[in-house]
Amino acid sequence: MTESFSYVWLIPFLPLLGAFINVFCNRNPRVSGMIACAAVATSFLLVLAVFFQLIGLPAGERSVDVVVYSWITTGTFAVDVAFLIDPLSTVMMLVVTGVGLLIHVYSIGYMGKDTCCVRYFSYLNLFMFAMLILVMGNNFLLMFVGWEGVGLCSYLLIGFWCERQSAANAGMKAFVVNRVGDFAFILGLLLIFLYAGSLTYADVFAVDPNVLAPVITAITLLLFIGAMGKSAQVPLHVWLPDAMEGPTPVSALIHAATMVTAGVYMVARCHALFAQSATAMTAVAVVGAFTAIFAAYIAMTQYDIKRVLAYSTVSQLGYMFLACGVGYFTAGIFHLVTHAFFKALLFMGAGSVIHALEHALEKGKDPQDLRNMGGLSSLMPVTYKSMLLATLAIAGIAPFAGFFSKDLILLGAFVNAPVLWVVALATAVMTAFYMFRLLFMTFGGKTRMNPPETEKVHESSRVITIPLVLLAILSTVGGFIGIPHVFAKGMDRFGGFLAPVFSGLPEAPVPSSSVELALMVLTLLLAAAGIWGAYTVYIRGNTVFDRLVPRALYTLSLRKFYVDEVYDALIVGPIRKIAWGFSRIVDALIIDGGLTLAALTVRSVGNVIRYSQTGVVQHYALIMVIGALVVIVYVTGYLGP
Amino acid sequence: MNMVLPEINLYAVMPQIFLVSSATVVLIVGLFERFRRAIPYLSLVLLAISGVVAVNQLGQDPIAFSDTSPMMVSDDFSLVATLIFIAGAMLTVLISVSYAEARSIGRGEYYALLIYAVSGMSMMAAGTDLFSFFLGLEVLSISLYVLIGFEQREAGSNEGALKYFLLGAFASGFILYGMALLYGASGSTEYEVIAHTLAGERSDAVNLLLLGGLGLLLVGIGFKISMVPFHAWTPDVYQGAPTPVAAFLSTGSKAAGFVVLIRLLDSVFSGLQVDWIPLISVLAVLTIAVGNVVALVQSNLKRLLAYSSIAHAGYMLLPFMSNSQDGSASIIFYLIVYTAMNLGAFGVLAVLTARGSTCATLDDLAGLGSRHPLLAAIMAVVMFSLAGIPPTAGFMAKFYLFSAVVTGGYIELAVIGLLFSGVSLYYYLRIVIWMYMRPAARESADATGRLSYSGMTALCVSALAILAVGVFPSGLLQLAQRAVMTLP
Amino acid sequence: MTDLPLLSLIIWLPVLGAILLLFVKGDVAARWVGFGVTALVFILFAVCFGAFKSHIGDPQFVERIPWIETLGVSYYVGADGISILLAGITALMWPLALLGTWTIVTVRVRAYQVFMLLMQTTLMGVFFSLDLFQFFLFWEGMLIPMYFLIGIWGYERSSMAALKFFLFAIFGSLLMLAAVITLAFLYHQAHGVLTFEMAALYQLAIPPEVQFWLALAFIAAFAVKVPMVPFHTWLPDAIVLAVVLVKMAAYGFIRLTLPMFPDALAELAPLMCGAAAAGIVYGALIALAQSDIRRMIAYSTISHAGFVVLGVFALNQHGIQGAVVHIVSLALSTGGLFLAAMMLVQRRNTWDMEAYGGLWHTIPVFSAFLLIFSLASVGLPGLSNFVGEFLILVGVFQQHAAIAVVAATGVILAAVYMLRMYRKVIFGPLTRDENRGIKDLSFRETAVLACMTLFIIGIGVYPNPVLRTMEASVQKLLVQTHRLAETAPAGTSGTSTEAASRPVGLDATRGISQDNR
Amino acid sequence: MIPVTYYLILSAVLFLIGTTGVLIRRNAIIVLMGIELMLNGANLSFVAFAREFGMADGHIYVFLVITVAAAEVAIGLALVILLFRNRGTVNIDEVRSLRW
Repeated sequence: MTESFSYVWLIPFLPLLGAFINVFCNRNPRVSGMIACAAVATSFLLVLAVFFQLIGLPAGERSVDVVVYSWITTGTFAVDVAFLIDPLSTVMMLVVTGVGLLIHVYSIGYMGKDTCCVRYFSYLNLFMFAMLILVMGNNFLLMFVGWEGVGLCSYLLIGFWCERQSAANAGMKAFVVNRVGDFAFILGLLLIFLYAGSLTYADVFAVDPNVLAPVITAITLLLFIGAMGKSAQVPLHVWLPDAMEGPTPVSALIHAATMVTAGVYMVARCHALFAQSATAMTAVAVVGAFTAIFAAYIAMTQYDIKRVLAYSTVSQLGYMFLACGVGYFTAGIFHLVTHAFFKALLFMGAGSVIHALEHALEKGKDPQDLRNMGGLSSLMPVTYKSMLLATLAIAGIAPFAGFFSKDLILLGAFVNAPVLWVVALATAVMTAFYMFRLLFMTFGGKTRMNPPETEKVHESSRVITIPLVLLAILSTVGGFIGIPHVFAKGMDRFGGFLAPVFSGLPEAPVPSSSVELALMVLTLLLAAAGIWGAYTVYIRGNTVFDRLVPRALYTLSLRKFYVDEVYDALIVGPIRKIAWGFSRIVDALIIDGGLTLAALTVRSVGNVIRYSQTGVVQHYALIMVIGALVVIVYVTGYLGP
Repeated sequence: MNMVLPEINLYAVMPQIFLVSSATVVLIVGLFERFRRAIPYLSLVLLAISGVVAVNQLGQDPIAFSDTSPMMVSDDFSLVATLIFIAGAMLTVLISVSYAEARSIGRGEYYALLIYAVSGMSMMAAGTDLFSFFLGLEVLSISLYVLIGFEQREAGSNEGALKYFLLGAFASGFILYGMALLYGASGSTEYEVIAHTLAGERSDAVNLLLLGGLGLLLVGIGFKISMVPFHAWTPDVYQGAPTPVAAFLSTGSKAAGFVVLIRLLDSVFSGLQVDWIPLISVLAVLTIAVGNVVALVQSNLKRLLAYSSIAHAGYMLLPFMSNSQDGSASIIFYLIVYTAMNLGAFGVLAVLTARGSTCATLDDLAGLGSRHPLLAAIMAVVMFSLAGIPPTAGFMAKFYLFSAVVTGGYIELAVIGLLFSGVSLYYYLRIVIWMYMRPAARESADATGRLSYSGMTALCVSALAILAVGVFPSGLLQLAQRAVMTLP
Repeated sequence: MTDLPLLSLIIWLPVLGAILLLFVKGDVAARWVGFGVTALVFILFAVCFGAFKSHIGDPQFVERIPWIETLGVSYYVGADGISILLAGITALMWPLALLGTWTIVTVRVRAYQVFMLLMQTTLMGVFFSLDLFQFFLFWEGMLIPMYFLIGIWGYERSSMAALKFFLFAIFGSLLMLAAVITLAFLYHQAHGVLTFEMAALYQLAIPPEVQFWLALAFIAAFAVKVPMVPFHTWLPDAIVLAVVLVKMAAYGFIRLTLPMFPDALAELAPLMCGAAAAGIVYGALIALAQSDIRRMIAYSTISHAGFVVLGVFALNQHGIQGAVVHIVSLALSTGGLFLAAMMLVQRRNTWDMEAYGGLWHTIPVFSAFLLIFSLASVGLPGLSNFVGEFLILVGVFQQHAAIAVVAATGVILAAVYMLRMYRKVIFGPLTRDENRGIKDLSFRETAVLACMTLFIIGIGVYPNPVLRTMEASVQKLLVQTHRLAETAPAGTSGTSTEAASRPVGLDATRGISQDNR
Repeated sequence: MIPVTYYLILSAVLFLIGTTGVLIRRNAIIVLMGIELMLNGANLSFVAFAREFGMADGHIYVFLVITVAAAEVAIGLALVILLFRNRGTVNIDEVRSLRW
């Protein structure tokens, strides 16, 4: 069995090899892109092979461990470098390598001019390696390796233009905030090992629930905190918007399609554990829902095109966690996949716009600012069309990809947690609103650029547009892999494929098909409402909302609820002060000063004795005599009985 | 009334006889101006001969000088002690040569007195009777008085001599009175008889006499070994004395004092332990503390070494508490090592300050590492050894000494001693810092570029000895242990 | 196995080299001799390692020659899994260090080589000694070369730093000396023979209250050198040798404190763990506030050293093995970090982070290496430090979960101060002109750092060879510790009792019990 | 006949007088005399004891001590003369260049 899969180690290894070649053997910018793409393409093909091989197997046996070598072994602690091939990891591998491949190609066009694109592509490949390790590992520790690896690459890629101070800071912020999550994650692993006696998924999930009972909630919550860090859930979301400092393809790959979804993957992977703790599930659902609406609310007022997308990503991730939280893990993963398609596309489209404007706009004007755009639809048709499709998809308009996944999530929420369902619904409206706001401000209406600039704007090159088109197609039809039962029985290929993974879960109650249809219609209507709102405001220029919405709410959204400021005031600042205090006061003053003081005391005693040495011989004689008297008196003091 | 003349056995006092006579020879030859240059080497040879004589007698049963009242005895203990003294004296002679030349004190008497002093010490070591001890003590002291004051034109030398003389005579007054009391208590001054009296039934009066005598003796000997509070003279005298003499003073006469102390406390007065153990331990700790703490704040090297020698005396007092063979052996071993170390340290100073001021300060050492690498290296070895860092002999000595203390059950004393020896590192290492990590401040004491060969040989010998003993201490350890076997 | 006295060769060859150096003229020649000798030592070690049988827990390549009979001391060397690893990292680092400082050390080159060689001898001696007295001899003897290395080739205020270090160290080891003597004395009382042989002293049954004090004395000696807060203030000035000292001190903990005083450990181990965790956070916090690269590295070392101690006093296999791995990787990562920093400072001759910035494009190769070393000491998985840290945490978590949590916060802080340093030095705009001219690493420097990097990654991705080498020895050590603990009335060695209450019972002794069957 | 105790007391008194002299007199010569007095105090008790025990050795010791004392005095006077040459004074409390 295993033998037939023994080649899977190549899947992560090839990108690593690509990075290696680019670092050590290649100095030519042109070639570097090719090498990177070739590496990813090969592993994509391999993933396809794995996929079909897996399909070929009976559903029951679609979970295979492939041990490469034994990694860390001390006494009772044993962890292998081994890969788990099952539908879940395969889906992730497909998304990572597939979308990744497109973005690699796109990068050739986008970064080809950059002086250090060799470095760029080696980072990108390194990221693919880490991400694949993350999704393929068959134990928590290996997942953690990937987990940190992607964090590192994100750090490097965010700070890719490191001569920009802001980029350097953003990279560091991302790494540190993630570390906070990792801290919890590590503790979770320690607890798991302590009680389950292993870190391999198979063993851990097989452990008798009663053994884990006392700590299951702690474990799952700790793991979830880790996920919150990686997947930018409130309150650990602060790093993602800043991460937009990185090159746009990076935002597409890491901060939209793959890395940020690692948290969702992890929760889904550990569904067996999460399912055992109602508390944890609730926490996941609530945090997810809250993040969804919170981020969406902020996204509605941002002007930086990439920041809007960043917040929308956060919001969508919230959806996925909501899905997991209500037990609809399949829905979560489904949304993960579709989101990968359309969000990557959105970022790449935005990238293509920025790319065009960078050259067009005169100095000092920010090419990412929506207020500098407008009316680009005629100038960049391909980009416009593909982004339109993506926007429809994310807005949840049928029959685009987003519709099916989001609908499934809403259904789950409606069934298990009506309150959260309302939240999710509201979020859906906002999503439609801000996404179309973005679309209209970019492409719609008439341009806000001066004529000389508009001349310079033109559609991006093929190598950029082709991936756009491909992704556009995916985000249009991608949803059909999971058609709900109401439309056609047994057409939910996606769910069917993942079914063996989530087989252990209790069957979720399914509402009557009429209710389900009603919900769909409701969602669609609300989405349409959102679109209409955006249209009235940003195309028709209607100021009705300005009059309706209180200023405070608007500022709150524009200032992102002042989260960064609060963190600076409550966490960063104090830690700085404490550190300063420790180093200057405790260390320098108390400890070192104390030692100096002791030394001084001894010295001064020495000096006292020293200066009692007067040099007058009779004083010495006197001391002797006194000494002598003491001695005599003492000795003869002991007279017998 | 008719007296029987006691049978006497000159063989027992051969070493002493040889020493005295060779001193006399040197004295006479010294009268002839033309032999002046040869004198040091002559005295070396003569010392060596007497050394050989002593070695010959090693390992035999103790031989008493006379059967009726053995004034002196030639046992391994006295012989080993004598050998230590002789070795010390030879090194002193070597480091004296250039120094004495430079200050034109290199006359015959100088070396003659040195040898007389040695003979006095060996009498102290061999004496089994308070009077032979006293005789030796006086021979030693009187020669030292002269030696210290030998640089007649140096006010310091003169002052030091006077101080040492007055206080020394004062101290011998105490000793003599103590002897008188002991004589009164036991009707004799022989160690055996006194010990016997102690062992036997004794009245309060006798007891009072004994204890008083012991106390007074302790005062006198405490002066010689510069035990607090009888130490006050040490720094002044070391500073004033010609450097080689100071070296001799800090090793030889101190060693002699300890040898006598071992004989007295461990064999004669062991009966009175309860009385003197607490006293000695307190005084020992005081000595260690004062020596180390004051040395911290000294920048005049001779005074610094003086205080360090006080501290070392303190260490050497500790094993008396355990009052065991090992204890005494560890003291002997420590004395051997200590002699090498201190002669090395003072020797470096002597070589450095052959010309110029008698007292070198830390600044004179600045940059020595680059000016005289060899000299600096020797000094460094000596300093690390004094500080008790392996692989030097100093460590082995300290280790053996403190393990004897611990074995005696006085762990707290050992810990105190060790901690203070940690303090001592500060000033020993400061010297090393000045030599290697400070640029030469001003054109310092040694005007001469080249150093006398004799001096350097002495220093190299002691440095090598320190290292060798540090790595292979077995031989000397066994010697020290053999030496104390013969003690009653 | 070869019949050569391999260990003695490894120990004493550097001394011969030092003697040889006395007759060598010229700096270049001296450098080559120094490097050659250390390289030879490394080769010898490689032979030794090849012949080493990892399934044996007892010392191998044992040599024994009576030395000081009167004190029952003998020259007695041997290598078990733990010591051979530490000796190995020493043998590896020495040639690299000499090569790395090839052009950095320009004054009194010959003396520098001599002292480096002498120090290697003393280190090897410490690791291979099976006789307590001999151990102490090397332990103390090491102070001399270190003293000069710090004092002469250190940076500013170096002579005072050397003195400070020496005084700290000596007070610790003098207490230890007292304890050593007492141990021998106790053994003498019990068995009537005087010996300092460790194996014999392990078997000595010591009344718990005595154990307590003796253990404290030993701990004092090692805690000063590790160093543990608050005995650390010598380190920032004497950083040059920090890595070496961590190695020795931790080894001392493992080799002496653990098996010798099981009962005392019952009380002390939790305290030590607490202190270590405190040290981790403390060091990290202070590193956070430094603007001087050297001090930053120094305090990060303190923090890491905390991890090592933590692992040791977890008193179980994961902890101890993790600690050893961590020591090895510390030598590589922190050593590399410091070496790289020295190379940078050699070019710009300031330790102030603010003086740099924007070096990424000027000296990419250097920046890459610095990044790797920084990430390694941040504990990035796949690099060596992670293995150690994680195992340590696993080990400690079994004993004192709370302490493990505190320690784990160090992981966050480490990321903060390391990346902060990296951002200031490498990232950001290139503001100062004097930074433009900086040359990138020479081939020699690149080779040195690359070699370290290889080992960092190698151990990170495939630590098992290292772990397997010491497994048997560590198990033996623990058997030693815990069996003694069970015989003693106060014996609560943590794991053995808590194991019962634990659901799946991942106690450290389980690994051992398997070993015993 | 006079009991030995008297002699002993006398000798003790002599010793103490000598000691006091050493302690309080500034003139080096007189200090020297004080020391001699101490020695003689000791001698007296020797003789007394010897008489008590009816043995000869005590007396012999005394002779010996007297000789030694003579030698000491010789040296001492020499030193004092040197002192006078060097400093033009014999007051020992003015001789304090070596200190601290």
